[in-house]
Amino acid sequence: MDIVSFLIQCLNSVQYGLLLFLVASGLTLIFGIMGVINLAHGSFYMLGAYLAFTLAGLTGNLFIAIPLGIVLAVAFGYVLEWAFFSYLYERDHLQQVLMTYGLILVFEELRSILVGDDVHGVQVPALLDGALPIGNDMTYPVYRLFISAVCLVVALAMYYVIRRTRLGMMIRAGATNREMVQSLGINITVLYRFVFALGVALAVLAGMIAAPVSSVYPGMGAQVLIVCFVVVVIGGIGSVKGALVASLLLGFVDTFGKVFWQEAAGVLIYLLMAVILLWKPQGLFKAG
Amino acid sequence: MNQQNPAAAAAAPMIEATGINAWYGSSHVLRDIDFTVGAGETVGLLGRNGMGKSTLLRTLLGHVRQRQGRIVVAGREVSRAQPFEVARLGVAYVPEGRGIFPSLSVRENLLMAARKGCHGRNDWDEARVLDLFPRLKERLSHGGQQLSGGEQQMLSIGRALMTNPDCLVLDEATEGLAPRIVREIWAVIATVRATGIASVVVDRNFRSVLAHADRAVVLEKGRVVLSGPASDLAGKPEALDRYLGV
Amino acid sequence: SASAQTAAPAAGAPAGGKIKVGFMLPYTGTYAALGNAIENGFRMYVQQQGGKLGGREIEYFKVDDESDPAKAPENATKLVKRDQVDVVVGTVHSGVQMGIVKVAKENNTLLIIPNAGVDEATGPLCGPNIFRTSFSNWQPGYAMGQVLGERGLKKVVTLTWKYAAGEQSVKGFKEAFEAKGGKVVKELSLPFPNVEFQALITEVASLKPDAVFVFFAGGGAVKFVKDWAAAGLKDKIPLYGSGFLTDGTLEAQGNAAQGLETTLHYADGLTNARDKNFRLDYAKTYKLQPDVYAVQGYDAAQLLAAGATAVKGDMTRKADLYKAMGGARIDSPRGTFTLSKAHNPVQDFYLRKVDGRENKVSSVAVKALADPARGCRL
Amino acid sequence: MNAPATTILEAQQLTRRFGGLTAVAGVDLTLALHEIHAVIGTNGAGKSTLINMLSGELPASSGRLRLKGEDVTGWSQPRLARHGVGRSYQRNNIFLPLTVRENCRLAAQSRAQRAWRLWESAQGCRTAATLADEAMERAGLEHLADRRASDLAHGQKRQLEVAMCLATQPVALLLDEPLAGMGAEESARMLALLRGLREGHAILLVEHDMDAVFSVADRITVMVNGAVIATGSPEAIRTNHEVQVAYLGEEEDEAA
Amino acid sequence: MNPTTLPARRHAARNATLATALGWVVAFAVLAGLPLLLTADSHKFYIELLSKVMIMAIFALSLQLLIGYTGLVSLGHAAYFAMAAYATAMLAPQSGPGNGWVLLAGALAASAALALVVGALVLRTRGVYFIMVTLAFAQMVYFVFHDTKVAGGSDGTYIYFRPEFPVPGEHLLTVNDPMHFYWLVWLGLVATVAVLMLVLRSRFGHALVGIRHNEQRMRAAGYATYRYQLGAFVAGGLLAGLAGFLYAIQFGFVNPEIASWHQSGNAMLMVILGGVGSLAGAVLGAFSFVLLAEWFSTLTKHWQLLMGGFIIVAVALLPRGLVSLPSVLRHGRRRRRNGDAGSGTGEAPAEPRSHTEAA
Ligand SMILES: Nc1ncnc2c1ncn2[C@@H]1O[C@H](COP(=O)(O)OP(=O)(O)OP(=O)(O)O)[C@@H](O)[C@H]1O
Ligand SMILES: Nc1ncnc2c1ncn2[C@@H]1O[C@H](COP(=O)(O)OP(=O)(O)OP(=O)(O)O)[C@@H](O)[C@H]1O
Ligand SMILES: CC(C)C[C@H](N)C(=O)O
Ligand SMILES: [Mg+2]
Ligand SMILES: [Mg+2]
Repeated sequence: MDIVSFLIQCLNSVQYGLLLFLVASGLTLIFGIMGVINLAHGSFYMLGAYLAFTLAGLTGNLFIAIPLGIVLAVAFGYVLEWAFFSYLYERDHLQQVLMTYGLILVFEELRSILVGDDVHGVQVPALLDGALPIGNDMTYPVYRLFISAVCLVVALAMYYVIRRTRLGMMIRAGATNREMVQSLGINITVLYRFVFALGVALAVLAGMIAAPVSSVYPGMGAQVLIVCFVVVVIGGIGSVKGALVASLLLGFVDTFGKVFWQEAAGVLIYLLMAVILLWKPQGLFKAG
Repeated sequence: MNQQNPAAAAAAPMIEATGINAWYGSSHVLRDIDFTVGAGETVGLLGRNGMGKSTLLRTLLGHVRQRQGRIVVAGREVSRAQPFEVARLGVAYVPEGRGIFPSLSVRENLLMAARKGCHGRNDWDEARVLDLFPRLKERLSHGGQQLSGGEQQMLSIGRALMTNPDCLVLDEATEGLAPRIVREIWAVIATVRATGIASVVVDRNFRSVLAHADRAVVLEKGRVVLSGPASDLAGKPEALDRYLGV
Repeated sequence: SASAQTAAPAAGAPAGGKIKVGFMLPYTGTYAALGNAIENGFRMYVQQQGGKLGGREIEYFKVDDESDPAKAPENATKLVKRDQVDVVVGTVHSGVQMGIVKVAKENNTLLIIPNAGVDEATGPLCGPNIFRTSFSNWQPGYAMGQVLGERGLKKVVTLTWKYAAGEQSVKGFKEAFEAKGGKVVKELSLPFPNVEFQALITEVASLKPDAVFVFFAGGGAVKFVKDWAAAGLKDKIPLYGSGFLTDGTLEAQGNAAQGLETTLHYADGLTNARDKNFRLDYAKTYKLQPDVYAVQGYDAAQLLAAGATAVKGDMTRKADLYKAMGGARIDSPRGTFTLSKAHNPVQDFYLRKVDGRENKVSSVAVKALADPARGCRL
Repeated sequence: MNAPATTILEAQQLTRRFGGLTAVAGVDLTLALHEIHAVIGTNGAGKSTLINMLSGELPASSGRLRLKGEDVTGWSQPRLARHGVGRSYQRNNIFLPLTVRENCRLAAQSRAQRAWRLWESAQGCRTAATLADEAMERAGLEHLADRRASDLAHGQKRQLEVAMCLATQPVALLLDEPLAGMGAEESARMLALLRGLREGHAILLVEHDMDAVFSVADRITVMVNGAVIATGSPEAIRTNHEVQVAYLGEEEDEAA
Repeated sequence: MNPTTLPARRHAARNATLATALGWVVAFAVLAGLPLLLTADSHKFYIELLSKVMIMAIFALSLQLLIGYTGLVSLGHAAYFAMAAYATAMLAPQSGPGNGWVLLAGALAASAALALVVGALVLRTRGVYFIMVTLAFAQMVYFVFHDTKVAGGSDGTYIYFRPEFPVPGEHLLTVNDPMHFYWLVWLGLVATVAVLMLVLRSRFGHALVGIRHNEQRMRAAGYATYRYQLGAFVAGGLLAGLAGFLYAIQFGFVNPEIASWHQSGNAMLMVILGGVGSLAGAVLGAFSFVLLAEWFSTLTKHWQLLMGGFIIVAVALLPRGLVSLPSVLRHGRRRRRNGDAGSGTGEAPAEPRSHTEAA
């Protein structure tokens, strides 16, 4: 492999890693920090993609659709938490597995009923529809750079909020001892409802932003779900930094694995996860 | 030493509870308890293991869901309120078992609780808490999980103080603390009392309790069997022997 | 659209009652749209015959195969044993198809495959009761190999999902292409249904081939074509594929797909009258444009009709039934086709070019292409 | 010197570091049969960490551990436990969803594990049942035997904590603040129990209740910041100036 | 019954045990008797369906041992199921029926060996990390079957001849007859339940429950917990292997998808749906999961909506799974909201605080 291709592959790795992080960020919040095993996270991602498709169709521009979608997502997440999650915190985690599995089925069917089973595309906004030349015969789409930028912003913002602000501390505290958090005068019910909604919004944001490059199709949520869990777990549950590092690591392993060791491309991320967890049973960066 | 605190007489009671009953499942743990904490008053709560002291505290704070009776805190009825609402009225809680957030560092445990008091009071901040417990200063960036038992106890008290409460509820706050620190804690309670902050104290060392409290209440099997000024109770060894087994 | 017709309590159907047709198709998941199109096509033909084949009415049974091979044998058993259908029509996914073939062979139940191209079904596992109205995975690949070989290309890279449909498609391509003197310099693949193509696209570019040949379908096809264009390779390295790359996906692919050439047994802009009518009727009935899957479903019904008519509706005369079906000439919207010995269509493969929202036919790539049916002993 | 004959557990220069922090620094300690050895010290002095190392729960960073003369450094906790080292925890560490009896029975069952005997019922194991009953009775929990552990009051949980340690029939008992959270009556009872256990056991008692410590201990070791600053008889310790300053505080106000 | 609560009062416990035993006997008798009712030709399907459900019940039971009693939440349990199924397919002779007993032994050995190797490694991790590492190993198994040609790659492979089960002297069992196969599976299920009951009442079983609730304490008491867990893990793998073996001979077709995480996930869902920590729960979970899907899918093509709705309602109303339905009905929903904090994480067993309530 010549040096140019190598550099481009590195760029690909970073880009894929960052996209992974964006999708996994919401999961870091809901699963990693709040401690809710949320299998429906992929569905929220899918919801985002379909929202992008629908809203961009209605408004004619993805950039108008995105804020609109986020507002909808927050409202949706808020209601969802109230209806399906609020009484699960004190129960066994496995109940959450079952509940969110039920939700996946429901979301998937509702999608099928409401929007159908066709594959759709979403237009890249005209503003970002350019491409930068790399090397002699390849170009790099501006929109992908934009995605990377969004990912970085989200990563930094999340890290800041969760590690540095009192809000972040309250959220982390609530995962281990809800009763005590209440005793400090914090309305944990509303706080968690809000954080959950935020997690949903992150997934939806990821889905909307990724829609133009990933296209919009049934079952897209399921594909991304497991990889997101792998990211969160390898990084160390609850660690934003860990999730970011893990995403990038997966990006590199996946990208270079496909090129150098095709036969094992599918198994590589699992191999990686197994090796890392056997070496560090708490993930790369144990939170707290 | 046991003279009435002057602040206590003046204002409305901090906590006023009447006819409290509480259940865990179908076991009836508290029976018709009346319990009052005057503003700035220090009340000791005594009783053998399993008599309902913690349950009473948790009921007043809104943690026990199955409860009956009327609870008024700082003039507001909170009989059916959520724990955070009670806390916002200026009641801080140091639970038995400490309730440290294991995934937060010592500093974070303190900072997340920081809050101005109800009356804008802001005497307790990180610096003052750390002055009180120098041991914590050395551990600031350690996770709550990594502290020794006594360090956790200090942190729990410090965290409660960070909310600048009008009433401090201490459930076995000296458990696991070295004698020197225990004395400091009692000194804190005295300080707190002097600044007009009320407190409810459960402690196994009834002598210390009686020495530092204005009033004491003794529970037996979920009922109040004895109550009155602390100095009076201190003079009734036979009753104490009967209800506390000393 | 066709509403759910569900299992009546199974009771031994009296001879001369209805012919029981069992659809085993994906109604949920990634291939749901394909399953629906196949069913629509099938029903439309039956409708056109007044709801009867071979003089008997048709009763439908449906099972959602979820594109899950693990459930395939069980699901197929449902139709065969519970509903006791006379014919199973299914399915889309090659893995599931293997399970159905197994059950059909064991019970000697008539099976018509309306899509899945898995070579084995009309190869080593072929049987007198197993028919296909679609294609073998080998076929479209072979057709494209022929085309590129004739164009004199020398150096080609292939890229596909690593599972039956992809691998067999590439195998067909390679066979034809290398026979014409070309060389497949590298075979790239990624696990199904992974859609992270970027690394492989870069790899292809660095190999600087004369062209690439790919197999992708559905959502993956959309993403691949867009990624390819976004990487700036669209005008640098010609991209070819089997027709699934651009079937049912053009709306989503938009500009990125313009000008792509693919080979398939169906295309837009065919001139035969049969196709014109078919398209009109389909659009009228379902308020949808038909696609290759609808055609395959339609032809599955035609093939069944051919057999049913020959035995006058007596589906128990299996030998005659199979014989009639095997010898049928199907007047398909794609053009007339016959069946090979192994019961796979011997059909023309079109070279198509994307133009707007259509896969416009540009020529016939290979006339009457027959799958070699390696391993079949019929 | 006839110490080796009765020495059960012996720590030599045990050290434990957590990152930059040395929680236990080169501690030498012996536990002898028929003796209650109290370890007291400031909060965070490393007492619990010491117990963790003595019981094998934490590996030592350096130093050696001997059990009845045998070098057992690096043995796993279960192995040490089966050889007679039992411990209680400062923070309750019990089987919350199980009943008090089951808590004790499970602990006792470790004396007769025989896991491969799949056909035998655990309930039918006499040894375990007897040991469990005995432990509950000693800790004063018989009347609560069928309560779920999670439904106990704090003090009762503390009693259970000790009962579970007793149920494993250890020779060396490492008790981490067994009196914490217990009321006066229960404390007195526990102390009586400890006195009774002295015969035939080697007991390490970590406790902040000075009345209790001075009333039962045969020997006292004082730790500050990971190191032992004094060790000796109760009288010697009580009057040791260093101990006064570092731990007890200048004056004791209500100690008897 | 709920062995998670090691029985509290001997007396009450004995009654409960009796009632449970009676419940199982009745259930098994009904299952054994069903084929006598389903005699018509078209009923054959239901016989086969029930066989399949019982196989899934065995699979769920094997996982229940890990999740419900040992606290090892494995999301890779399909690997052992698949391993046995593949072993069966690969050992089965191409030219004629094989000896079922030999195949069974081979299949069980293969799955147990795999479980031993994987278990030895994954038991280093805990909690969610454990879930994910078991998943990782299962995915590796999946990809080995999927991407290598050892057994047909992604197409899977066939068992052309159903094996025979010679019983000394004669060939009592010919599994080509669905009825015979049904009873073979029935026997497998009965054996599985019996073995598990025995295991759970033994000291080994009690120790597992202890480890599930508090591993640290068990170590302090002197249990080498790793060995116990590994033992349970291998036993779970072995029983999953039994299910995989039966699956392979029922359908005569194995495909990599049976090792996929969906398959593992389904088993886990059955266990949770039925009730964690209850053998009856696992069986109930398997029956309802499979049969409801079956039924719903005959009602509408959007049947997954019904399934999803059912699951959501079940979680909301039955925190302890379907097994708790009778007790919830009996006690009304009075105490559903009672669970006061402090009673722990909700890992409480299915008959919570019945003693305190009686007090
Ligand atoms: N979560 C619970 N569920 C059921 N019963 C409980 C629960 N917590 C406490 N109890 C019971 O309620 C009674 C009162 O308990 P409480 O904790 O209030 O006692 P306490 O006076 O604080 O005792 P201690 O001094 O030991 O802390 C005890 O008998 C106890 O067993
Ligand atoms: N896992 C750990 N990681 C880092 N530091 C730890 C860990 N465990 C204990 N420490 C530190 O080691 C020191 C000794 O702790 P230890 O629990 O042994 O004290 P202790 O003597 O038992 O105190 P106390 O009387 O308060 O229980 C403390 O400063 C504590 O913060
Ligand atoms: C063209 C595709 C829909 C083919 C299908 N994926 C198969 O497995 O054969
Ligand atoms: Mg208490
Ligand atoms: Mg300690």
